[in-house]
Amino acid sequence: MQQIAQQLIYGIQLGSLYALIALGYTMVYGVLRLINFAHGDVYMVGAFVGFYACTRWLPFKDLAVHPEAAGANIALAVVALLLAMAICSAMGVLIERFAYRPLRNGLQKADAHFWGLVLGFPITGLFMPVFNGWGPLVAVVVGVGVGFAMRPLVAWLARRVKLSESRLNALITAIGVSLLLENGGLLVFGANPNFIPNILPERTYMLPGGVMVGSSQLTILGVSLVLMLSLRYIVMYTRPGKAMRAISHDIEAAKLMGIDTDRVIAFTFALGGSLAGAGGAMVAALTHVKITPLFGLLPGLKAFVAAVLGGAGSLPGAMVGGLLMGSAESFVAGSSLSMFRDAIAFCVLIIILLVRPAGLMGRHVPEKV
Amino acid sequence: MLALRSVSVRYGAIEALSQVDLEVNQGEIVTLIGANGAGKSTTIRAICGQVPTSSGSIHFEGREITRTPAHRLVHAGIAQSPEGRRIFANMTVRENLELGAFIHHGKHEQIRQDIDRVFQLFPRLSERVNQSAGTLSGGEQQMLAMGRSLMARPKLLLRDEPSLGLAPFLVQQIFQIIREINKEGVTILLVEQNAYQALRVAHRAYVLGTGSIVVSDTAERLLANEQVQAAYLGE
Amino acid sequence: MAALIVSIGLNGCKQQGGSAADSNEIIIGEYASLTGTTATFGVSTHNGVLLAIEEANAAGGVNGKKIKLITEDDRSKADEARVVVTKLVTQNKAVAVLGEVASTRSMTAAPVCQQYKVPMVSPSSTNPEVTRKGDYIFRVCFTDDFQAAVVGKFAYDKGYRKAAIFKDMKNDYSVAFADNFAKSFIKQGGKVVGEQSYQEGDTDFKSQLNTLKAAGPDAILCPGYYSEVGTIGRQAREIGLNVPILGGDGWDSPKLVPGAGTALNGCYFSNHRFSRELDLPEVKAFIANFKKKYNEEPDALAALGYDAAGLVVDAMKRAAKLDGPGIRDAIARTEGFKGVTGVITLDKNRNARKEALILRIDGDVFRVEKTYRPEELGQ
Amino acid sequence: MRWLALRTLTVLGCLAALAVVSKLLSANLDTYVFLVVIQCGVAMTLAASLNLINGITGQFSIGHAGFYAAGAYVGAAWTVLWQPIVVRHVPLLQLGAPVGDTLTLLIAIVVGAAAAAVAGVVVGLPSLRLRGDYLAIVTLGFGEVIRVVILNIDAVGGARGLTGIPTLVGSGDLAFFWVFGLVLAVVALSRNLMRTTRGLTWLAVREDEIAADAMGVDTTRVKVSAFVVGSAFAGVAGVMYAHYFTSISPDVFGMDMSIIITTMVVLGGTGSVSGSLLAAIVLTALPEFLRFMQDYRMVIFSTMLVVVMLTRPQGMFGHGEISFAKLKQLFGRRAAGGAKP
Amino acid sequence: MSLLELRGVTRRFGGLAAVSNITAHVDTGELVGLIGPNGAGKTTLFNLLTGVYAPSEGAVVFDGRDTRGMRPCRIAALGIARTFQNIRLFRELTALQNVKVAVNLRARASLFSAVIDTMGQRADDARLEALARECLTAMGLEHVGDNRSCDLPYGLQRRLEISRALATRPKLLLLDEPAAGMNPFEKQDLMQLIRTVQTTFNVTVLLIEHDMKVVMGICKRIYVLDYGQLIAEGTPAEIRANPKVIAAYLGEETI
Repeated sequence: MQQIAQQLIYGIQLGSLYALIALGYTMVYGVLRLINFAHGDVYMVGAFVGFYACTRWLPFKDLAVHPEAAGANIALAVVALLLAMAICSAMGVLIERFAYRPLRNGLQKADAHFWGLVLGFPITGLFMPVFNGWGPLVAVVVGVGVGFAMRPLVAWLARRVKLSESRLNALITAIGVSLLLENGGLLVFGANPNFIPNILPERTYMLPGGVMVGSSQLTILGVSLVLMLSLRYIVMYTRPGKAMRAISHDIEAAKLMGIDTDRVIAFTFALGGSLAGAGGAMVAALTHVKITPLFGLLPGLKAFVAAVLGGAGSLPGAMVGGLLMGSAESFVAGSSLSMFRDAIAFCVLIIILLVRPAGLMGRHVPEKV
Repeated sequence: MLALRSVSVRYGAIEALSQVDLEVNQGEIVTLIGANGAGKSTTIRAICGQVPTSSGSIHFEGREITRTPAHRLVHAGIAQSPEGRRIFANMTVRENLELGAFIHHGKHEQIRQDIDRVFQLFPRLSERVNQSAGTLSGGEQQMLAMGRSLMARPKLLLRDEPSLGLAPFLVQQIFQIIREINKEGVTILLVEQNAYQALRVAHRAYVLGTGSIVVSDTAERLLANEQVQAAYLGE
Repeated sequence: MAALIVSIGLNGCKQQGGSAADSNEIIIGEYASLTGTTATFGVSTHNGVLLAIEEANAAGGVNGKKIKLITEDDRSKADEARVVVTKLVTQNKAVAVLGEVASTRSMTAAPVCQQYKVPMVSPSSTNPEVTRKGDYIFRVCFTDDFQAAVVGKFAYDKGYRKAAIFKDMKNDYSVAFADNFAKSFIKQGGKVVGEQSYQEGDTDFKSQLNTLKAAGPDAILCPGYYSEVGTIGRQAREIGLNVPILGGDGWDSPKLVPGAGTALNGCYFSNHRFSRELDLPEVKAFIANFKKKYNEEPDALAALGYDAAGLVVDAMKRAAKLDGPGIRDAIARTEGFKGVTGVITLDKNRNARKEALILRIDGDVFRVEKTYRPEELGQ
Repeated sequence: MRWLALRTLTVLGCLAALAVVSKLLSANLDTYVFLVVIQCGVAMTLAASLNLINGITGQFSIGHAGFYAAGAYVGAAWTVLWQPIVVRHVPLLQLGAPVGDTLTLLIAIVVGAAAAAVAGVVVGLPSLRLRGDYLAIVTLGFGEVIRVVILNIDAVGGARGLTGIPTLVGSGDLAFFWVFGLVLAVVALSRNLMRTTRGLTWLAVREDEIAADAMGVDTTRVKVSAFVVGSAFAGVAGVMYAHYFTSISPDVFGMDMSIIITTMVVLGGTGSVSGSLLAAIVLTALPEFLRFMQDYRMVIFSTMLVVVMLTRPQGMFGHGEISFAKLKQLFGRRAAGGAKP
Repeated sequence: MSLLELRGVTRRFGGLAAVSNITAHVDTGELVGLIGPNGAGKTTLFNLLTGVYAPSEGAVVFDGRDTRGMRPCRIAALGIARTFQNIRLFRELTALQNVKVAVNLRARASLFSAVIDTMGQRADDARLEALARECLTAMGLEHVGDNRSCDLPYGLQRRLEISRALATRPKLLLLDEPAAGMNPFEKQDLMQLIRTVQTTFNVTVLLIEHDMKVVMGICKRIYVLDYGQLIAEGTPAEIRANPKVIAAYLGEETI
């Protein structure tokens, strides 16, 4: 009994995290019907922001040396969390603007510039040995130059873009962005794992019945809960939130209400990004797991499964799906079948989808004949 | 007020609209009639920038709006109530109406007044103000769609097929309300398949036939025009 | 048609590669996981290899010829490992190949080296199968069965009787280590009371640890990589599982302590004879040079990479002829090569016979607790 | 009868030509290039077989690596584990190397294809209830389930992988023959399917399932058949891979492989056989071409993927195919254009 | 015996009865009209007949067989073919290919023989192609056979749908507003064509149409649906005089 209760607590903590990431998937799916594969990588960026904030940018003090700094550190941690959320929402907006918007509206001149630059930098990097000794400024200037030189190439490729309705196409674009973030992350951050040192006081509480809860678990749970409730408030009661819901029901009709759908979609990515960023930074700082450019791969996938499980496009679905995934995983992991954990997670998903083809809380829209 | 100058629209190889000239003056009800597939909805969608025009220009109150996206037109004073109602089914009636006033954010007093006004026009809606719009009947949804488009306080209202899928007595009711709205100073461009009904409320009408305007005249004269009757009204 | 296009294109590359090689250079190929899931190990090894080659060139190369190292990334994928080794051997005409960290990839690539009679030296593939792939395949590290037996013996000697195992099921090193440990531990009279698994990339281990805790072990064997072990240690302590945790050479990294905090204090792991605490001049020199070049502490993988490259260079100097078979024979004759990870003598199975250390984690120092020689375990 | 003779002759002729090309290539090509060519061949089979499911029948399947794995592992298990037992008990089967090896390979192909086909049925059944993204997730998940199960079977090596598989397709001279024979087979099948009246039903399911059903097309059967045939070919590709590369491990068949195969189909233009083949070549060979870019290789690769998707959303060929007629038309037009003063 | 019989057919969506308790019949060789205002449940009825939906209550009997629980393709094989209100062609396929999909019901060669391209299959293919061309010709589409169906003008797309339905060689043809979006002249042409096809292909037709005038021109018998219920049945003259029908169409003055 105590074991079951204990596993359930782990499951809920893990699940709340999945739910946090799943919300980003599900919101984007709701407004765009797009599986934003890069979302897990935004979570990774969140972890890196957390890492840099905790080790470089902010004046955290080592608790082992200065135990009295706990209060100051907690205040700084809140700043770090907000920072991660801000940077990750910006990432989300950037991804939407340059990778997904061209899929909807066609490739604009700015997009061609952007992708030209993205192509240009690694090409410049390749010739870095030649510029060695000239300093980074020269490299940046050359990079921008090469990037602009690449622009006509992209523009030339784009000269006859036909917008495609294909969902597969959007999926592959999303996968491409995800690969880009992972491999780009590898270039920028390196392959070595990073760890965030102890910056927050950690305690374990014993609940009646012998069940233990750590302060880090409580923090993750609490922060996730607060974020999810604020998200709910934003979506249900604020103007952009209502616009989001309108778009997810009917994007064309939403435009006719005077809603600038591009802006609201960007807002959606910003919201999703901030949740993922918060999750990433929080996990990295509280559980001290390794932070690598592939940090988001597995949690991203699991959260995505959770989103589908709950019903893609449904916010409560994402939360329920996340909690379900977390507890299922926790119970399987604690059992003698721990090596089949991922397989069992997917089996649960497959069975649920067969019974409810649109997920637990998804709207099943039958095709009109 | 609204003017289309030789507007053409192509879908791939098919020319859905060719060289359409159309004008709507302040205070009028103008109707656009024609058979299914003649290009009526395409005209509306072209005005609202929902489909790109291949040639020609569209002007509203003297300004060119040819490439303006739909959501900006709402700010300029053009509201469209699209075909098939397109209400937000999972949101309540009130939320739907509030979304209709999306561009008037912050003007709480005005929005409250407008909602009251809509409820005056459609008393049925006031009974269901907190009900999810998807549970309304077809006629109520049509009313909601219309009420929602009024919430933006448009100068020009584009109505696409208000009678679609409604029982005949409801159709009459809807047309009655269109006339009322017009009396309050809203200019209306009405697209209808049900030509008789449309001509009875309209001042002027354009008859579309496979992508181009065949006849245009006052509604009265068109009602009497035998050729039009034969070709487009049936009977 | 398509094949033709590809062949023309790739032949272009081939010429490029070929033109770069002139008679004054000896080409050594290296394949490593520079990207992908195990990039951190590949990069670390690569840094060690690079340092060794640079030092060798600075010292005059081999018989007046400079050594050219060509490194290819295999993206941590077994199939790609085979492709790049084929490239290194057939296009770049490498006379010796270094790699890989992971045994799976070494085993996939080994037949290529065997077929083209190019010696391959793996720095750290510990699976016994690797060198059985042919007489051109060598390694400079000990094997899993030896290392696991060492840990098994150490655990029993320490007085632990009930051990629990927590392994990375996706990692064949970890799985084999766990199996061999269990064999050795049970043979001596110990008991394995629980076994759970995780996967590289997991962030939460508490469920499994909680189950292990319920089994009441005296110690837990966690033969994974340092990147996960720190977190596992922390989470074990968090749920009140305070028994010692044991591990293998996968633990060794300057990043272990940042990852674990104080959670692994008093825990033990086996390692190659490589430790900052060892007062040996070659080790000190290596650490100093490595820090100078890369501005970071080397780990065991870097040291093994350094030794593998050093051993190949050493063999080249001794080789009768600078071609595959010649270098192979020279490598096979290696005896008493003074590497930073121990004195390396290759046995007839082309495995290095080296002692293993048991290190005790104490703050951010790894203290040498015990040394085991292969003979002590009857191997 | 005359037709049969002609057909047999054509097939034999093709095989002979393939064998000759195979010998020539293995003799003249650099081993590394040859290896990449063989990899391309396997990728082409995978792409064309997924195209049957994804492109032609329009079922959103993105877990193809699962079938590939099933074929590879069961085929290899036959050769490594079961075949020796069978041979030990049935002395009659102790044949000489060329005949015995070919027989072993053929049986491996059959069992590999069968295993993958069974997996195909299991995945195909959800396609009757699920659509679009949801089906995609289920196929992806199923691929992962297969991988995890393999990871836990010690007899085939678990995480370590299965090594020491004999090179039955011939590491040199015959590999090209077998692998590209398979490519030809899947291409011929796709082509026949798209040309004949019977095969049009598959396209009809892609275009409009409800209308197809109303026209008497048994959509259930079509969808399940597509999954079965597509996955069987992926299974055979797996057998070829296992018996050429001589070692397989679960990490080869992960989700990233599934995603790459899907990318090939989309990049080539969904439904276009020639498009998927070409995309398979590009996506397999491009990372090799980009090797000189070192660390930047994968960054450039992924950027190019995004840029291509944004600039040619319909894929390289859309639904179209490369055909000689079209090439002629293209060049004819060019020539005509050039002739004008 | 009637070719098609509906016995108390009801279909509910949620609580709403889209079609309730309909009893009707169509005899062999008839051309029956089904009219009613928008949203009356005509298309739902078609969906019930073709197996897209299963009836909540009641039974559909076609050619002596109860079709309950049959999948649409089985029902199509039994001999019911249909067109769709919102055109559902196989857009990327050519007109001829569209029709060829439907002639598959009459194919003899197996899929396997098609895939390995046997001689028998080639002969069968030739035969099927001839059948398909015949159906195209019947609707006057022989010259657009190689055009992609989505590139065809609207009117021809409607005809192609009928042609495709005919290709299954049905006993009963269900036409869902085949003349929607056409002007009265085009409508007349189409109706004429339908009548010709009916005799040459010897097929029974059930026709949904909005336009009373068109229906009355060619149908001998008409059913009228309103709010999911059958409110009238009879000859055109009877229907025209029926007060319930007039009320349904013109509405009562209830403002």
